[in-house]
Parts: sequence; structure tokens; C-alpha cells
Amino acid sequence: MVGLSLGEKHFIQGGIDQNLRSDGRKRDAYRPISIETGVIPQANGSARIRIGATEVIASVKAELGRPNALQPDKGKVAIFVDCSPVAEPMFEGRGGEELSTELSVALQRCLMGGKSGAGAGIDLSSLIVAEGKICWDLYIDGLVISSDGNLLDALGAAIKAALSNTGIPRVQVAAGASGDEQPEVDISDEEFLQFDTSGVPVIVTLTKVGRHYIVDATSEEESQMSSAVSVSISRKGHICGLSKRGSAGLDPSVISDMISVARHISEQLINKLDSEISAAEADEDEM
Amino acid sequence: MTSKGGAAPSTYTPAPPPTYKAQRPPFFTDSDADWTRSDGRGFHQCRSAFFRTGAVNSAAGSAYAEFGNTKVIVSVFGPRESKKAMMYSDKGRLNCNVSYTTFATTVHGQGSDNKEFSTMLHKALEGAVMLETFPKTTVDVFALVLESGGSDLPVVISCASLALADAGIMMYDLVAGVSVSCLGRNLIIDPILEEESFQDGSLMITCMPSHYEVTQLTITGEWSTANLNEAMQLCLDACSKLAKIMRSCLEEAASASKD
Amino acid sequence: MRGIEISLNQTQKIRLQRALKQLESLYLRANFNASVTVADTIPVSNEDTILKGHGTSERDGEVVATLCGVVERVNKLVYVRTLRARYKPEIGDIIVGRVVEVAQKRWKLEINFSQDAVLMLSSMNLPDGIQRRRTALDELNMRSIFEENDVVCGEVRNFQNDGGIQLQARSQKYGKLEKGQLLTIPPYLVKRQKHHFHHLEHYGVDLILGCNGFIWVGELVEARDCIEEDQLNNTEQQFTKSNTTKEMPLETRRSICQIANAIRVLSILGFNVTLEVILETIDLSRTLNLGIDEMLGPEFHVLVAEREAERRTSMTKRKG
Amino acid sequence: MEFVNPEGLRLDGRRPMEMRQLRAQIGAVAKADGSAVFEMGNTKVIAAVYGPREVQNRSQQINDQALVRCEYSMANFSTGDRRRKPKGDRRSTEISLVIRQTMEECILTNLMPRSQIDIYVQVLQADGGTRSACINAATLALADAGIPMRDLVTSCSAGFLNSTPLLDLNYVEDSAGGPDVTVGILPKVDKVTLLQMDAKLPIDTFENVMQLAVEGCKAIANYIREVLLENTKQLEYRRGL
Repeated sequence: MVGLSLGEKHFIQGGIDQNLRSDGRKRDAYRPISIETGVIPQANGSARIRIGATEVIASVKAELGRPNALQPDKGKVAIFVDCSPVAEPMFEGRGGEELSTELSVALQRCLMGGKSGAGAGIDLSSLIVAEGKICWDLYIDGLVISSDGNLLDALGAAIKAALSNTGIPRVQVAAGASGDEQPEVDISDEEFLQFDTSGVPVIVTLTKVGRHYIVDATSEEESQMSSAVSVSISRKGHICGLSKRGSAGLDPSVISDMISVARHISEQLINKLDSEISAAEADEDEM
Repeated sequence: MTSKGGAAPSTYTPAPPPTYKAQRPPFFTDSDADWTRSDGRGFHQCRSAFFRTGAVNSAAGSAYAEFGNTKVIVSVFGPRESKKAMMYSDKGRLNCNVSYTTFATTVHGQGSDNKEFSTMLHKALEGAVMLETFPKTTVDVFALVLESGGSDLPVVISCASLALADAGIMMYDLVAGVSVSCLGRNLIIDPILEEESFQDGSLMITCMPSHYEVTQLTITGEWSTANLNEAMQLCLDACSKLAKIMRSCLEEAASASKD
Repeated sequence: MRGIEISLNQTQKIRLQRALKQLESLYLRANFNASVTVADTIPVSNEDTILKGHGTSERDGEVVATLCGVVERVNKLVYVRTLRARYKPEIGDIIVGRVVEVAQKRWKLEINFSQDAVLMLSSMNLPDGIQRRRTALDELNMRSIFEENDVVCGEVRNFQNDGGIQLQARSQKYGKLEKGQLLTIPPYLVKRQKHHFHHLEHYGVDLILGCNGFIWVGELVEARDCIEEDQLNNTEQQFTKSNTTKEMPLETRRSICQIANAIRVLSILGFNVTLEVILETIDLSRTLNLGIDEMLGPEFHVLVAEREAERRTSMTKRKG
Repeated sequence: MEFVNPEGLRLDGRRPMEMRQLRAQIGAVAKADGSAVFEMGNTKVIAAVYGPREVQNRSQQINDQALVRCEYSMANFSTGDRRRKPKGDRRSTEISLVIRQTMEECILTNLMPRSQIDIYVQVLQADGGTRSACINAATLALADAGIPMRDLVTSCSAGFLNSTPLLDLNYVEDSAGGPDVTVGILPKVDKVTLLQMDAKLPIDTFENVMQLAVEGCKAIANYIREVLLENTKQLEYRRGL
């Protein structure tokens, strides 16, 4: 994707070695982050996040559906990511599909927790309306508008912001429906319930270049990576998911070290995002 | 422990918080320390592994693996010339595909929700294969899960590395894959399908044991540091044991062909 | 309107607005406003005596703009000077490009033009510096001069009849650029000047402002000649090794990053990028004692805008 | 269904000949040569232009003019009820073609031989009139990229419901099944470059409806012209001398 000459590659690698990256950042520093919520009024919740030149939109739509027969007490959540050719001509046609799938799967893994629902950022049981009959289906869509590295972290943060922007209509279930009958529902268009997002983890990707790892890599830096580990971490400091990219193998002790570094960084990131999200919400209310 | 995942947020509760105890599978409760696995294994005991190379005659290399009920066959074709449409590359390409037979699962067609397995297989192998030894060409790795009995992906990965070795593709090391499930407080290795469906979290490591390098690592669910480190250690130990079995399978095949 | 894509708080917004307003009034005072958009009629006094230049066309006896920009008149010539657009080459321009292809006897370079530019092997000084015919061996060794993705500096030589352009690099100052970073900014922010190469010895930095909006910021290379000779003596492998092992001094790297960030800030704000302004921006950041990465934060953008407004005000005063 | 109430107001409170609110922003994608966001009421479209640049696929190179390509895509969340559509379905292929032909017509392609211009339009929100919004966004993006054009193409739609010609249909009105006339014009030359209609309409009524759409196009053209002019001025004075 990004073609770099040998001299530039060495410059980037050398900068990471000396803890002074091409744009002057230290290894553990993020680019400026800005968040805007409510960008898609037709959705139940939405947000746009910009990290440097990377820009993504996330939207949350809630629809009533039937719970899965195997898990009658839970709602359903689906996460999809699309890479718009607007961001990169390479994503034209089916060109973005591979990356989209990779990002979707990684987000799913990072946000949805284990099969039993433990560690999930979204509490599926809170989505149930009538057990075994009606539940909310949450569709979370990410769209990459401009890409300059660190897409996964940006998408994770955008989804977190979109979820805190999400209002789910209050639903009244008519009593009396019995047996297999689908009960009547009354969806309120005035009363909305705020979604609880305190449990939604953040994703921190550590990109390993040479002997060191960096956060928030630009696409130029990503082209120099040997491998990258994306860790999703909850506010409590628990690991909620992890995936590794890049071909090079890693020593297990390095992985442990990366996880603890990621945990440390996640604390700052969570605080940063929280303040940005509440500022964005305040801005939106003003309008 | 009951608070884990079960605690409904205070702000959004359209339904009364479900009681989790009742929902737990009958064969397992958090407090039940004496719980035994349905196949009688210990928590840290893997299923017995069976490997055989040369399962498909027409392929350049192939392997069959059986871990309990999980049965997998992998065939490797190539290296053959890359398609014209691909850009020039001085490295070889690895093309991986994982598919399920229609009868692999009890519910018809359920194996199809494992679309990402192909990319995961690719990622796990690419670090081990010496791609620079076959420039401009592609090696195809086709894995077929005959029966899905849990821990499918790690079995596929181990089996695929064996098939690559059988095809004579140069590798730095064999890749062995093992997964661990977390159920409540317990860590169980090499979970079967039933255990996987109730797991709170899972961790899969694929590694090159003699290099002591991890090629792929995925974690789902919530993990504390202590649990995580224990699980990783368990996996790594199991991987090196598994690699020994794989190695002996290859040696056997080699000596058999000599005779 | 083209927003400035940085998140500002309320006071920063107001301050930036004020600075921009000041720039606007300065501009209006100095110039007759001649902005046009596509399909606007350009008023001309006498139809027959004018020459229609770039960005204009004739329709029903009227001169019509085909681009957004500013109408410029030079004697009889009327043309539209574009702002944001791809690079429009002129012979003699100094440009920085990236090699995308090594072809028969030529390299193809991406230079932000509508086609890739061509650099012929014959318009290149050979590494040994001797003037002679290019042999087949030279052709085979082209990759040892430039290979794909290399950043190269050259000069626009002439136009080909198919609309493409040819470059030349017949001087020691041209050639491969290493140990540094390449920035891309809209070409209209780079003014054609006497000097595009700047050897900032004080900072230990080489700065090349390519007319095509590609800007090179790299470590100061003293005399190109002797280095090239070194390269010849060493085998290629040794050369790459020496390149990696010799680490760049931290102070030089700091300067490179500072200059690069100054250019980024100016480009985001849409200010002309000249050596003078770049150095002033750096001085500003140094006097404020800002970290290099803080230069990309919102506050610094506002400060640079305010300083630019001041600078231009004082300039007009001096003139007036 | 009543689309125009007795007071002469439409479902969203507009008068029959009233357009939705227009909003335009130039330069939304940093990496693109030109880009713009265009909004008509709730319909929101982002367009990015890459090029003119070297033709990527040599066999498509045209010796005496530029190759213009276009891809239209809809975000999953863009419609009211969420649907996940496969890429390159018939509808988007058709719209891509319509946009490409319309834009190609007004770009002075002969000035950029052997090059390629890519126009990508991404619908963020669809509430009727996406076609028109896409064309308007593409025009802005092309102008931002500094690509020479004959004129600023603008597009607007009009319909005919409850025996009233309506300007700029929203989704509800569009899906009512009445005629929907989408017009694209070159305002300066005063020529129609795009005309699409489904359903049937008597010829004399059609002329009225079409005239209404043309008026809409002209209003949009004025708006776009102002936006571009203001943008040019800003760029110029910010750049300084």
C-alpha cells in the first residue's frame, strides 16, 4: 500500500528506536483525537472519530427481532465494518473486503467477549424484551472514511462513542399473550433508555517495529511492522480480547510485556475518550 | 463470581436481570469444584492426538488429524505459478481455505459461521513458512473439517503444518496449536464442542515450539492477568508436547518410505 | 467551505476566526478580488487582442473559466491561476518524486502530475561522473542507481508530445534522497523561487521544497560527490549496512521532525510554505518550549495563524 | 395517502416548490485530490476525487483523453431500515454509470490525456434524491480537485403527487410510487445532461414537473457557485502573497 524507499524506512525505524517518531511523537503517544456524536440522525446512535488523518464513523441501529433458540434470554449484536473507496482507491470494488472482514472479526472478538457472554462490552441480556420471544437486535456498523493507520483502535473508540450516544426506545409488552403467540408490543417514540457503556472496553494496538512497540501507528509506520497485537481492555483492567496481526512470531514473554504495556496505556485512553465523548455529547445538546 | 457478565447495568434494564445460576448448564456450576469433564479427562489433559500424513494421493502433501471427535484433513498443492492478476512478488504466496463438510456439525450447515478460520489459518502459518524459497508461486492449503468436535481451529493449524511438511515446503519449524477455555474459575485445555459452547473465554496459541515463538494468539472473553499467564503457559507446554507427536509422525512416515 | 480539520475549543475558535478575518481584510486591501469559479464569465475589454490561457475557454464570444481560481492578466494573456489542483509543471521546476517503475532506459516517477514523469537514463549523470554513452551494462545496473520507491530529486526538462513530462538530474545536487521524510502538500502552497534547496547547517537539515508539493526534509548531506564515490567502492550490501548502523544524531532528528511539523501546520492552515515562514514557525515553537508533537495540537495552529496575521500586517505597513 | 395537506404543506412541512436545506463542505478527505460533503435535508453524501493520475490499468488508457471512473456505494446504516447489501448490486452499478456519464460529459477530458480520474461517492444517509445529491457532491469534489470543467453540473428531482408538482422528493414521497423526474443540467449553457423518470405522466404535466426540477437545479447551482467562490477566496487569502 505505502511504498517507501530504503532511506525512509530506516528513518522511521530509527525514529522509533530513538523514541522520536516522524511526527515528533513518543512511542506511547497518540495523535490528536476528536469525537463528534449524533452524525447519523437516522440511527439510534452514531459517532465520528478522527485520530490524526484517520477518520471512521460508527452507527448503532436497534431493531426488534426474535432471540436465538439456544439463548432465549439474550439479544443479538452484529458488527460489520466497511472500508469506503473514498478513503483509499484501493478499496474499490471488492478491494476492501479482506480488510473489512478482518476488522469486523477483530472487533467482534474484542467487544463481544466469550461465548457465554462473559467479558462482553455489551450486556446481551439487557437487550431482551420478552424472553424467548422478542429482543433487540443491535446492528453496529463501522465505515472507514479516511485511513491513515490504527483503524481498529479508531473503530473501537467510535463504537464506544456511538453506544453511549444510543437511545433505545422503551417497549411495552402487552400482557396476556401466552404460549407460542408473539406478544404485541408498543414502541415508545418519546421515551428512550440510555445504553450503559461503562463496560465497553477500549482497544489498544501495539505495533512492533524493530525491538520496540508503538501505539497509534500511521500507515507508514504500519508498513514497517513485524507484528501487531490488539488488546481490548475494560475499565477494570481486564483483558477482554486479543488478536495478533503480522507474520513474525513473538516470544511469549514479549507478548506478556505487550499486554501489560497495553493495560497501562488503556487507562489514559479510557479517560481521554470519556472526556471527549462527554464533550461531544454536550456539543450535540447545544445544537 | 456470579456478578461476571450477569450484572445488569443500572441504567438500562428493560427486563429483570435473569438469574444466571439457573441458566448454567446442568453439568457445571461455579461452585462445583469436583466437576469432571464429560469425557473423563483432567482439566489440564489434552485429548489423545492422532496424526497421519499422506491421506490424499493427488495432493503434493496431506495430513489427517484426529483429536477425539474432531477429525480434520488438510491437503497442500503447489508451489504452482501465481495467477496472472496477482502483482509481482519476490516472495511466495500462501493461500489458505478452511471448509466444513455438511455433516461436520449436528446442526446442518452450522460450520459456516467460521469464515474467519481461513484468514486465521493463514496468519498462523505464514510466519513459519519460508516464503522466500518459492518466489512468484502460490502454495494452496485446503483444510476440510470432517467432524467438528471442539478446538477445530488449533487442530486444523497443527494438521496443516504437518501437511506442509509432507509436501516438502520449507519451514522454520512445525506449528502446533492448542486452545484453552475458561469456565468460571477453571481453565480447561483442548475443550470439546460442548465445553466451548459454555465457555466464558477462550485463548488459542499457535507456536513454533523449537523457536519458542508465538505465531498467532487470540483471546476472547474477560481474563485477569493471573489467569491469562497461566493459560498461556498451559498452552505453550501443550504445544511443545503436541509438536513432539507431530515430529514422530513425520519420522515414522519418512522411515516407512525408506523401507 | 473548506473547514480546518482540527478540534478547537470555543476561545480557540474565536481566536482563529479573528486571525483569519484579519488575513482576509489584508488581502482585500491589497488586491482587486478576481476569484472565479467554473463557468464564470471573465470580463475582458477587447475580445480580439487577448490571449486565452490556462483554465479558460471561449463560449458564445465570452471568455469563460473552466477552473476555480484567480484570474491573472499578463499583458494580453488572461489565465486562471488554480489553487488546489495537481501539479502543473513548468520547464526548469525543481521537483521531488518517487520512483514507481524501472523500465527500459528510463525510470517512471510519481510527481503528483496527471501522468508519471519520465527520467531517462541518458538525462542522468552516471555515478562515476564521467560523460559517456550509456552502455547495455548501465541499463542492467539501473536499479543500483534508483530502484522502486526511491525518492528522487530532479528538474523538469521538457514536455513530451503526448502531454507527459521528462525530467533530468544532471547535477550533483539532484539524485536520490535518503535519511529523512517526504511530505506532500498542495502544490499551490509552494512558490516558485530562486532557491528550492535549503541546506540548513544550523539545524543539520536538508530541506527541498519541490514545486510539485513534495517536500523533502532530511539529514544534511555535505558533499554529494564523495559519498557517491564511497558507494561505488563499497558493495551494495555493505552500503546498506553502513546506512543502518550509522544512527542519526538525536538533535538532527529533532530538527527534521520540527521542520516537518511546521510544514504540516502551515499546510493545514493553508499558508504559503516558504523557508522564512517555516523557520519562524519553528522559532515560535521553540520560544514557547513546546514538545515537537504538541506542534500538531490545536493551540499551536491558532498561535501560528495569529502570528501569520501579525507578520503580514507588519509587512503591509512597511510597504505602505 | 395525503402528501399535500389542504393548507398546501407537505409531510415534512415544506411547500410544494420548496427545496430541503442544502449544506456543503469542501475537503472532507485529507488524502484525496478533491472531496466534498453535500447534504440535501437528511440525505448526506460524501464524494472524493483521486486524479488525474497515471492510468492504473494500462489497457484502459485512452491516448487523447482522460479515463473517468466512478463508484457509488451506500453505507449499511444509510437507509431507514438497516440492510446489508452486497457491493456492486444492480442499483449501485446503474447509479455509478449515471454519475460517470454525467460527470464525464462536463469534464474537459481532452486536456488530461492518458490519465485517470476516479470519483467515489459514498452515501452516508439516504432520504430520497441520492442520485442528485451524489452528482452535486461529485461536482464540488471535482472543482476542489482543480479539474477543468465546461460547467458545474447540478441535479435535482421533482415529482407529481396529489396532482401537485413537488420539488426535491424525500424518501417517503419518493416511495409513494408516483413519477420521479431526476434532472441534471449545465446551468451556464442551459442544457440538460441527465433526465430520468419512472412511472407515467401526461406530457403537459411532465413539462411542468421538469421545469420545476430545472429551477431546483438552478437554485442548487447558485448555492454551489457561492460555496466554491467563497472557498476559492479563502484559499487565496489564507495563502497570502
